Amino acid sequence: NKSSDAGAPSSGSSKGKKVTIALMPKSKGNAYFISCKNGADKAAKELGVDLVFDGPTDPDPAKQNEIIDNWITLGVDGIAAACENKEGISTALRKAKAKGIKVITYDADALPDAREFFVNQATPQGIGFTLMDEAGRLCNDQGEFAIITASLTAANMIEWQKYIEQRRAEKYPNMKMVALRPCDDLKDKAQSEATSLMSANPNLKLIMAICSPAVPGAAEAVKQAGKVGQVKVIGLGLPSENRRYVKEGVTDSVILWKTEDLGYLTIRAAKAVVDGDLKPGATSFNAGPLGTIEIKGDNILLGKPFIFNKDNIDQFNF
Amino acid sequence: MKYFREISVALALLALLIALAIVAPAFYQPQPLLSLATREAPTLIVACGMALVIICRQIDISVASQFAICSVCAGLLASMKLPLVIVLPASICIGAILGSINGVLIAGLGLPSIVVTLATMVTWREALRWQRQGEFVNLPDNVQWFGLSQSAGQWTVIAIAITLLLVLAVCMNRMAAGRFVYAVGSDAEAARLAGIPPQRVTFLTFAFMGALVGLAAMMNVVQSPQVDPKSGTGIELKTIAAVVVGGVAISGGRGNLWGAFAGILLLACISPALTHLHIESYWEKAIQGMIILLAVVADGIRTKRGSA
Amino acid sequence: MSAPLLQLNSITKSFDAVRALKGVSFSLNAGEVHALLGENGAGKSTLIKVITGAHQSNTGTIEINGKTVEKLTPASAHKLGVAAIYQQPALFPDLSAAENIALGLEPPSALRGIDWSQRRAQARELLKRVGADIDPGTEVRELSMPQQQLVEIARSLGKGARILIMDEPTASLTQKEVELLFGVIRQLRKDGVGIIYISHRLEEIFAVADRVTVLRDGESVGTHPVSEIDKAKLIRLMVGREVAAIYPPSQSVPGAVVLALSKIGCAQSQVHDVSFEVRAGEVFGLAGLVGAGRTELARILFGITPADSGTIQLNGKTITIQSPQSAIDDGIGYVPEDRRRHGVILEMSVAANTTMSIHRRIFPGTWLRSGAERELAQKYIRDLAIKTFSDESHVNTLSGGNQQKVALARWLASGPKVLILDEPTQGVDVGAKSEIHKLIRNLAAQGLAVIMISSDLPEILGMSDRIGIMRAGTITSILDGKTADAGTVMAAALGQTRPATAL
Amino acid sequence: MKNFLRSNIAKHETVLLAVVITEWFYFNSVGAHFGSLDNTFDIVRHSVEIGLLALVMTPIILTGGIDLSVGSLLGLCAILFGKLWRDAHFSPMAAGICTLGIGAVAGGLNATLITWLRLPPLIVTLGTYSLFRGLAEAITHGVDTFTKFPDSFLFLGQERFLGMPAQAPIFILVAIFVWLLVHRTTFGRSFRVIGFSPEGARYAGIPVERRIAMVYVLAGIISALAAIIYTARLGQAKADAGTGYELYAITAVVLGGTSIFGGIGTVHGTLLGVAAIAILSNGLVHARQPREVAGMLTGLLLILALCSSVVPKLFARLRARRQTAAPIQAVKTS
Ligand SMILES: Nc1ncnc2c1ncn2[C@@H]1O[C@H](COP(=O)(O)OP(=O)(O)OP(=O)(O)O)[C@@H](O)[C@H]1O
Ligand SMILES: Nc1ncnc2c1ncn2[C@@H]1O[C@H](COP(=O)(O)OP(=O)(O)OP(=O)(O)O)[C@@H](O)[C@H]1O
Ligand SMILES: [Mg+2]
Ligand SMILES: [Mg+2]
Repeated sequence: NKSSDAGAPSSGSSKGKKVTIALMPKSKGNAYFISCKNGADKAAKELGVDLVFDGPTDPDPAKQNEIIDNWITLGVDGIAAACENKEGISTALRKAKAKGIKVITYDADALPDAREFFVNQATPQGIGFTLMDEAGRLCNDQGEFAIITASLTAANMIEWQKYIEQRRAEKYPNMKMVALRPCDDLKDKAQSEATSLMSANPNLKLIMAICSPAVPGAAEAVKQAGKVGQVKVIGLGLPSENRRYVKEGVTDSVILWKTEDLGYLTIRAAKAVVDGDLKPGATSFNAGPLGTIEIKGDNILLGKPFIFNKDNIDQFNF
Repeated sequence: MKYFREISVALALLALLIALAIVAPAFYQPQPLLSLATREAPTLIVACGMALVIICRQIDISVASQFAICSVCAGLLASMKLPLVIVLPASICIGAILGSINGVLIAGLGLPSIVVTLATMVTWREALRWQRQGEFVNLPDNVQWFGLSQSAGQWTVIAIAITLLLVLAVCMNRMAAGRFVYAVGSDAEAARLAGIPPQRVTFLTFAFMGALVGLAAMMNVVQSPQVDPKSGTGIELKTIAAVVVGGVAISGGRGNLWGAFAGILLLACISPALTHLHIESYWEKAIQGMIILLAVVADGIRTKRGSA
Repeated sequence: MSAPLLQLNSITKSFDAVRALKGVSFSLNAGEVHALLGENGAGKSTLIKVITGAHQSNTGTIEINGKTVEKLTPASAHKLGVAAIYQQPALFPDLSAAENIALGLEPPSALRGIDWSQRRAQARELLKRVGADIDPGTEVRELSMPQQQLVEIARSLGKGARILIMDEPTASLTQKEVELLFGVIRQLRKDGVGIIYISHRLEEIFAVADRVTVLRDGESVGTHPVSEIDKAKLIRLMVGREVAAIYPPSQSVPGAVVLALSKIGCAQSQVHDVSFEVRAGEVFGLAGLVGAGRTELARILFGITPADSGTIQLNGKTITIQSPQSAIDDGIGYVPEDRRRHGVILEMSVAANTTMSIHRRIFPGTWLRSGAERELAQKYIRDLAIKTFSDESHVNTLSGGNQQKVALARWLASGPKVLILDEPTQGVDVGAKSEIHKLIRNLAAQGLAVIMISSDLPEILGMSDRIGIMRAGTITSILDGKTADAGTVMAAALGQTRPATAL
Repeated sequence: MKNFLRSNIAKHETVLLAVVITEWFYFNSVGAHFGSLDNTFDIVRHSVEIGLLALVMTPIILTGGIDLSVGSLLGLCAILFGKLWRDAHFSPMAAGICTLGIGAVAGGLNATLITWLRLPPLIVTLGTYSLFRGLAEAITHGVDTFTKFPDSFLFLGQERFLGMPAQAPIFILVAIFVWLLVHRTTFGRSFRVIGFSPEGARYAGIPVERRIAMVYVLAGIISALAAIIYTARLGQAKADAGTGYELYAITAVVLGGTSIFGGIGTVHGTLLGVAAIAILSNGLVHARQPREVAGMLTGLLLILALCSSVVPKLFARLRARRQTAAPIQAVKTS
């Protein structure tokens, strides 16, 4: 997969030549985006697209801006970006649009006027509601829960929290969120945080980990505290990192979409936009093996969040 | 008072613990405390090394990158089904090699440690990211807790860290090698003239620091069935802060491991204490900063009063 | 006679462009004190650093006990029985005196235990031998310069060396300690130890040395038994010319009182109730034993540790000196005792050092003007005969004495009304010393009030119009410079009523 | 003589200049659009904030100090700027001026602790590094983001002025100011003196405390300025702004030849250091190398730059060794 990191540049963007599409993760070295990239690689191969994959090594809106600017001068044909921060990146994306580069976003959106489409794996609302529904189901709308997040400043997590709270207030008023702790996107820190959350809140029923390293971290903490079953763990994460805990019954469910499909769909959509096959106003889009995908407004909908549990987790290998 | 700093940190810790006992007695439960101690044991090991390095009038900010590399390498070796008796020394060796690279650049070429380790920190970190792309390493079952039961494993980790602390603390005071570190940190040229080779001492200090990081990484790896390639992030600032709060002078030659130990305990307790006191987590960094500043300011005011 | 203890053959040593030693040969026999003499920058310290392995010579051979040694390092020299007191104390400031002594004595093997009580006992015994009243547990950073020097001497004695090198051990010692040291040296000589002794104080050479070798510009200009040579000849050998009467006579008539202290004290520096006056055109000498508080008093007057009681009057006006800046503004200059740490900035040029205290005057509007600066520096290089490659050379390329002249130039450039000189000729060779003395006289003649702190008794007696004697943090008596003699000064310094006879 | 001095002083900077030029030509040959004016301006635009921090870090390191808190302070200033504008309804101009004042106060906190209590800068600023970032998070609860700034303000970060990126003239002015301060005034001279020997500086009558305070307050003000420019460039202010920037700045300064021990170093060296890193990071995108490689190469470049200063010494030592090996020959030539 390194070849596409450093693939030979294709000069010129005229039709007929190989199309170059640049794909930006929020940060590199994150298993989630690596998995997206695997899907993207597959699509790129099928479509004969030259894929550039690059992003900041740590989530940093300023660095994202810088890389977009670089791509503009590099003269790519299309950009697909997962935005760390709505406002921060939109300026750069608008500039790209003005230069005739087709821009779409995936995973986390920019401002609507800065891109053509957003490949929406699941709306923040969908994620927030699903998480809370799952929590409510596991706890029977009863008791305390805590959230472990990546950092207090991560934009999409802030958004999810908003919907989690909204759903709680609406449907699960008997549940109480007792704490929100950041884990700096580190599994080890999540483990420590979960440990002290449990001892500080003896009535804790459930830990909701909303960044991917936090789910196995929290699960390990619960396991070590000997509170399996007593404190439930749910979260957003990759099946591969959580398989062990889900099968052991420590983690009850992991919520995610099929990340490879997200990457795949993103590249498919980007290519279609670049080729002019996908235009604003379209209501559906043929994504090859993924079938026909619904488009709502300017959101290309991948589908609902997927709930991985004991029964189905073995079917997924990402 | 010779041990003012150590005592004042210990008192601050005591104050925190008493406050917790009154406001949040739930803090004192054996299992979570054991967990906390186990989680902080690797940090303590690194802090011991950091204390040595700072006493030697150097600094090492590359420990987090070394920690991550050792963790991942140990994880990969373990997942190749190698037994722990090989993996553990291997991890220590890898750490020692990384430390030696710092040592060669710093002691051999006489380059400033803060810059050298800044450079190696960036280089190792990015190289590891490039190679691993953030992927977790899954370990075979017999690695966690050395294949022992959980509580036996936890006690082993704690025992190793505490033993190391005790042995090192005694060595630093009672063994010539330890005094050499103080001597070199106090005045390298005077050491040279006294027949102590400052370059060798500095080199060995860094190599030893690396070995300790390797050991610490291993102590962390055995605590869970997966290795996060970002393990150890931030450990350099935490240990430097702890060591300095504990009274080791950044200008070298002064301080001891007991202070560093007290410093680590204090910093390690902050985060769980906030959770127990139900203080919102967005205050955490600010409080940490305040504690570092208060510790050094208290000391500063004391020395100022003493000299004015 | 058997082979000499130490034999150096045509040693050369260069530092980049500077050729410090140009083929020096030297020998040392057992049971002899061999003095090494020479102007500042002659290469004495460099030569002994070659012997101790601190520097590697470029060419030449070193024989110790008749055997040629290759690649001498401090550790291997130590093993061969070489011990040294360096000109700049090479101590560990953060460690206790006892440990400082022990680290120099114990074998440099890293894997051995440490016996702290044995260390302390050993230190106590050695310190007693050199007459130092220092608690072995004290950290060296808390000790004054002379006390550090004593620790260093104690350490070198403990080594039981066959070859003992002392590079200006007495530079900051008082007469009493010097005498004690000489007693120790004589005892060592009797025990068959070979001693290389470096000093700028010629009387000392005649007091202890058997042979003397004179270095000039990195070359040996002859070795003579002390009994066959006199002061005048030595001086001629060193400077290559005759040197005029050592202490120029006082020419000026003291004028109005410039500086008047009354009951000055500072708790922190343990100075109390100091009262005296200094007149324009007067040289006021400050004598005392080690730790009497002379430097501390100077630091009070210069605002480094401001006074917390008493009043200071300058030209009749009461002033408060809160910082060195305010002292400078009031026209007080201070040439400190520790020139490498305080007197000059070693890594900066002679020119920059010269103008360092008069930034505001020479660089109006804070803009640097290198023309004006270099002109001023050139003037002082000429006036003080500073031996330097250029005014842009870094001060650390100069020898000790020339560094001292740069320190002096800085304060002369500031045009002070009161100039405090702390050990102004410490480690300065005779030639330069007499130039500095002449300079002090000239300054006084121009109406400057000079306070001169010195541990060199002849200097105090020869230069001072009046002599203040300090003991235990205060001035105990003030003597007239013309009538005072060594005996009365020492007696006052020791707190005795009758004249001491030790001199 | 003059030549000798000039070549000696210029050495590190010349080597670095050669590195920058080599980088430029290499990337220009690899990436078709690398050398374009647009790309050049992009490089400038994206390195202004780190460049500003590196500029003020130079006098700090010259005094033998260090400031780890500049990145955190940037974050704190950014959100305070946003708060002043959005919640206190200040005009961007007024908010900006207040922010500069806040920067000065924060720098003053560092300065007070360092000079009044004589604490080591590394430790003080390690504390304020946590404190400033912590305050930024506490004030915004980590969540609050300030956006929708007026276009007139965003102009500063996103548009062109006088044909160049609008922030460039500010950067140039600050660069000239710092250069003059360090190289042409007695202040710069005293920074060096303090760097070489703070005790010696005191004995020379240099107001050591005031000078040290000055560099840290200056760092605070310029960090605030960088925060404003950062906000204008991104169009948003958030508590995580400027994370890690202190290390970039220190890297650039040291790469530029400033000794971490103080006393030695130049402002133009720092500018070259900033350029070397910025061009590397930009050029590697054009060479289609992943971002990690840029980080690795920066680290290696830093080590190489450090080594370059000791290589001549090593050669000299080797030569000396060869001389001792052949003593007779050496005696003849001397
Ligand atoms: N480390 C060094 N680097 C460069 N030059 C040096 C160094 N050490 C000494 N020198 C030069 O070597 C020469 C001899 O210096 P040295 O210190 O041996 O003189 P000295 O006889 O001990 O003088 P003093 O009586 O002033 O101590 C001087 O010109 C000095 O400038
Ligand atoms: N840095 C220091 N810390 C603590 N005490 C000190 C320090 N320097 C000096 N003292 C103490 O202050 C007293 C006065 O010392 P000071 O150096 O002023 O003596 P002095 O008369 O100037 O001696 P000399 O001129 O011979 O060096 C001594 O008792 C000394 O031990
Ligand atoms: Mg000398
Ligand atoms: Mg004195």
